Amino acid sequence: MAAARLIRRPPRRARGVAIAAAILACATLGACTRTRPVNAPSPPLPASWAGIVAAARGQTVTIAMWRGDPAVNAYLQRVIAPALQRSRDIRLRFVPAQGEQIVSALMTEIEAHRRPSGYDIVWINGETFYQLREIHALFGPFTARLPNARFIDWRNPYISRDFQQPIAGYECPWGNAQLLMITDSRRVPRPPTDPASLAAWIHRHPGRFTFDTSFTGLSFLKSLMYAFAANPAQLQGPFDEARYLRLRDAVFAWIRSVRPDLWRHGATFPRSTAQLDQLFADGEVDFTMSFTDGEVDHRVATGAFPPTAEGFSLRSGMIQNSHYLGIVARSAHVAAAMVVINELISPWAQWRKLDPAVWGDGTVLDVGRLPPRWRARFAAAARRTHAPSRAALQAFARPEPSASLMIALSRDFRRDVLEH
Amino acid sequence: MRRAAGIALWAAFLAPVALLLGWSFAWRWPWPAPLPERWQASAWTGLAATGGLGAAALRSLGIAGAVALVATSLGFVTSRSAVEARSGVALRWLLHLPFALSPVVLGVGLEYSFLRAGLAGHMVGVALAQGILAYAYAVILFCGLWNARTRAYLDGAATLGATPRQAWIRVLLPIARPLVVLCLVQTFLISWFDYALVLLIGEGRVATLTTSLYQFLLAGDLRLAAASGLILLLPPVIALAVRAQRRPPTFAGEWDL
Amino acid sequence: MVVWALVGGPMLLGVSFMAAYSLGLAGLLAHGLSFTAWAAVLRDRVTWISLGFSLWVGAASLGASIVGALLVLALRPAAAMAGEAVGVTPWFLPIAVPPMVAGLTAVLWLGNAGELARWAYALGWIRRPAEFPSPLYSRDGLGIIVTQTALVLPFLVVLFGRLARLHRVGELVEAARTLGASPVGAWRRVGTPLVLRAAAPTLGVYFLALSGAFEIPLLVGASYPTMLSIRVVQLFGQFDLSTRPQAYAVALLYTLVVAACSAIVLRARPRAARSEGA
Amino acid sequence: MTGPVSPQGLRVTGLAVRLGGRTILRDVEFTVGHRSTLAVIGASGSGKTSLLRVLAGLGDAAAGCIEVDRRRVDRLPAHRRGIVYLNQEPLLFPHLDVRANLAFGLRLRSRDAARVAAMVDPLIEALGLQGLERRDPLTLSGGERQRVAFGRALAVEPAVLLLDEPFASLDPATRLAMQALFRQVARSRGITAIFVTHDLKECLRVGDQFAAIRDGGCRLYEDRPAFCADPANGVAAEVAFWSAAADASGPD
Repeated sequence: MAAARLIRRPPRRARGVAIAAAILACATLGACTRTRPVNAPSPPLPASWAGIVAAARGQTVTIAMWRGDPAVNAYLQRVIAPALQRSRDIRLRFVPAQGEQIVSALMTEIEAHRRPSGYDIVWINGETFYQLREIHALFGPFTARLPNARFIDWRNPYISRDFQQPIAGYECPWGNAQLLMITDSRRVPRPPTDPASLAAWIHRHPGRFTFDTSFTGLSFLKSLMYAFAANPAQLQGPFDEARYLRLRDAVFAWIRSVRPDLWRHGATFPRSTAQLDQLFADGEVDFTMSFTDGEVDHRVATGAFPPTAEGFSLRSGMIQNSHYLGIVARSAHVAAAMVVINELISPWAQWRKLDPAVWGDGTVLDVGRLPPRWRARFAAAARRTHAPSRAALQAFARPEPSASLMIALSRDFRRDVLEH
Repeated sequence: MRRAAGIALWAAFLAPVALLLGWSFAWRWPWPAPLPERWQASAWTGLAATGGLGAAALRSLGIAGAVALVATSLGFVTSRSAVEARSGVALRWLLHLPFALSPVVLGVGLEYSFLRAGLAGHMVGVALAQGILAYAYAVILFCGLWNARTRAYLDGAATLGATPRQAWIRVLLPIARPLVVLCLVQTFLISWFDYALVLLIGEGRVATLTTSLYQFLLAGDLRLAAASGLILLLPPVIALAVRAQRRPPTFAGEWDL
Repeated sequence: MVVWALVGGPMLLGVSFMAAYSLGLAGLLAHGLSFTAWAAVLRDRVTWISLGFSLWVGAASLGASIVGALLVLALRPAAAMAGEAVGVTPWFLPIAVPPMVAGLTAVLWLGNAGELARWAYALGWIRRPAEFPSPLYSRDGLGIIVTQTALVLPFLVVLFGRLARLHRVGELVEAARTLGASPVGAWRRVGTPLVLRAAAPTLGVYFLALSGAFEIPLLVGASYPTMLSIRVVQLFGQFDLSTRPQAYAVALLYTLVVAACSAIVLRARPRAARSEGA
Repeated sequence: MTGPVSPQGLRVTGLAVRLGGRTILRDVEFTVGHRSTLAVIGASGSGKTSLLRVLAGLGDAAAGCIEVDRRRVDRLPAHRRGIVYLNQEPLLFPHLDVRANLAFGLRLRSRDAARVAAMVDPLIEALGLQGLERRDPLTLSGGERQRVAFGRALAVEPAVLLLDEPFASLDPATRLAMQALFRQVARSRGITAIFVTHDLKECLRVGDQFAAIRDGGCRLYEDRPAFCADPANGVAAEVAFWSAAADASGPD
């Protein structure tokens, strides 16, 4: 993969050839210096947690995150931010950026020798984590120092491994979610639950199904790969090119078979989940998807989805993954970032997040380890009514394949499907 | 007949605005209802609470105001040398390049230098990047001012005893006033409308109205998007209403070497 | 000279950086001079399709706007040329619409579940959103073209009206009529060429600007083919980091194309005005 | 009415005029007497305008010396020469009304309102501009505009007034009236002027002294008969035309 090449040194010979061009580039920009990974935080981190909390006071922490979900925005802005300011005297600032944009932005920062970084915390997972590690953009390991990390369910492979990679303390689990299909039970009373019946449904109802080309849509394709795999283990462990190609071709063949009967004859796909949600809400298509399995309830409550909207899972398996918080290596507010992350994995914050009326995001905590008071609260947490329970969905959960697979699938989908 | 055509024309231009208004006050507007299911003002009341749209509007206003003032005054002062430049055609080409070039491509090129200069992610950096466009526009616009007639006015003032300073203040500025107002409005709008440069140079950390609107669209909230779209329409419509805009913005047409 | 430095300086910096990055001389991916990114970009048919698509969308948007504006001018010459009551004429309103809002409005109006589709449903013309012939998200770029035309056509009406007044097109058309030209013939042989010639450089720059549009294609364009500006952003934001130099290569390629095109467009000066008294 | 301390008028010696990198006039020599008008005739493109612009300081002389009342002015910027240049087109400032246009030069010198009025009012009367004081220049007729421009120049009491075909765009009757007005005002106010025209009759009507610009040079005549005697100026041809026109056969 490309990122693996990042750290290699350039051959000297090529430099000599490049003299003319280099004068232009280097003289005007000074851009030719390569980065050396710098991982020591500045200012240096206090030794004790109390010291870290003290150092964090009065700071502003910038979080780069996907802003595509109003529920998430509201949770952070109206629940978390005021609480943090009150209890820890830390202000939060949110910068909209998705995974690949975060990588791009931090990469540009390193190239331009910007220090401190403009970002402190990044909301990431999977291939973004992998790439940020490759360019040494993340600070760590740090999770062991967070007091609330002791509650995290480290034994759960869906939490302790991110796209098959050990997180090694370089990112902290924040939430856990499973891909969910959503339909309107009034329009589709008995939704199809595997690729074959889905294809049959699509052929019977031309123009009523599509998926988006963003992260969620790719996760749908990965779920299909599981459906075509002889056993789930084929998609686990390190990236295996031959297996990938076989499953990829199976998925692409499935897409080609249904494509003429997709929304707009498969000539185009929605760019984002929001666009797909809108198509669903407008009744243009009968399905949408969400990577937050508690989202349906929230959407119904806000009036975006009809009250008859229902979430369901393909029985052939759906991707479950966790999302994480990382700290930028060049951040000037490492201590404050650690305090913020520690708060975000506190029982209180995780419990609030669980409520479908707030966000509906699964917790990363091991409820059994919590103090009894919190155990009771988690047990009594509001249940969702428009999607199966988490326990019911768990049977269909499949772990994320490797980050390299995601990168390859994204590239190949664009090249072999979208651009045809 | 004439009247009917006029009304139809107005309707055609105002209908989109009406639609935005409708969406901003809708609670749910599912297919195929021609009107929203229920009305509510929560998009508007919620604007202040979520996403800090008020702050974004102020930021847009501040950036656009600064861009307009600096670009217009600088363009006014330097445009004469542009007209008199020997390399007139090449300069004309250069000045039009930022417009012909996609703002995205411009931003992609500028991003690195701005980051190095510590300007990325700040309002100042965004304003400077937009300022390049706005300044080029101002120079192009004011080049139209330096025609033989304007020069004859200045010559006339000089032979009547006006010092160069007096000639500028008492003759040139009053003559150029409509053009200056037009330039202020247009350079303001260049900044006010801009999305790509805010996105790339602001690195998402400078939230203006356009980036907020796009965030609402990404979040799938058409109601908030419609509301912020209406706010975005406000200043240019006001500018039109006060008839500051006597002339349409032209690019090459204004050049008068 | 100030003007050169203020505009040319940043442009030069930008171009140098794009060149350096795409040639492997700058950035984290730099391994010394290499043409792999350029080779990949130049060999990639999507690059050329995107370039062609950009130019097509620009040309079609502008072409439709020109035809429409000329028709308006020919049909309502007096109103278009009066130009005085500028603030109250609705032709100016679209000038006040940012592209982002135009894209949003297009979605709300012209989408398959947009307002027009709802009316069509109410009239019993269609039963489902899919039956509405929406121009949005289509591969021929029709949605982009329609939206851009809605923005540009009114502007061209105003521009043409002003140029027509400046060059006394009304009187010249009348002169042509007295020489025996039919109303259509007078406009075709006299009015149209005069206005178009006067507007040529502006139209040229407009063509390039429309070809480089970003927000409207982002909101109403198909996922493929895309405008080149979106292609650049796509290459940046791909999960595969190795496409970054390619993104810069495409951006630079586009810059060069636009620079060359605008040099050609601007060589044709508008007819130079009053001569300096001798 | 007014006059500098040691009046001598305008003296030009060895003047060369360049335009666009080409010398279009060389060795220009003449003196315009105090309170007299030099009428200069020349065809279009002969360099008349360029000569006047150089005298006014709006263009640079390639060589030579310009003196006004014994004071050398060719190194001074236009606004300090005391020479007013009156364009062929009466360029009234569009943002000022008639009265403000007339007072423009005086206001520059920050005279108080009473003194400005004392100088402008007689001008309004002398030029017959009563009732037009508050008018927008764009609403005036060509003759009225030219009178305002003339008045605006006179208001600053210039040492030398340069007139560049000021009446060329007026209709014949207005033109005749303006020529008479110029004569009268120039006499009564004692103005030193150069009046450039391509019209022979206008030249003879307004001038006290005469010159012709031709073939890259400027020729000054001793007096009116000498000017008329030079066949290049076309007086003889004019006379021949009129006598033929009176004949039964007509000219040609």
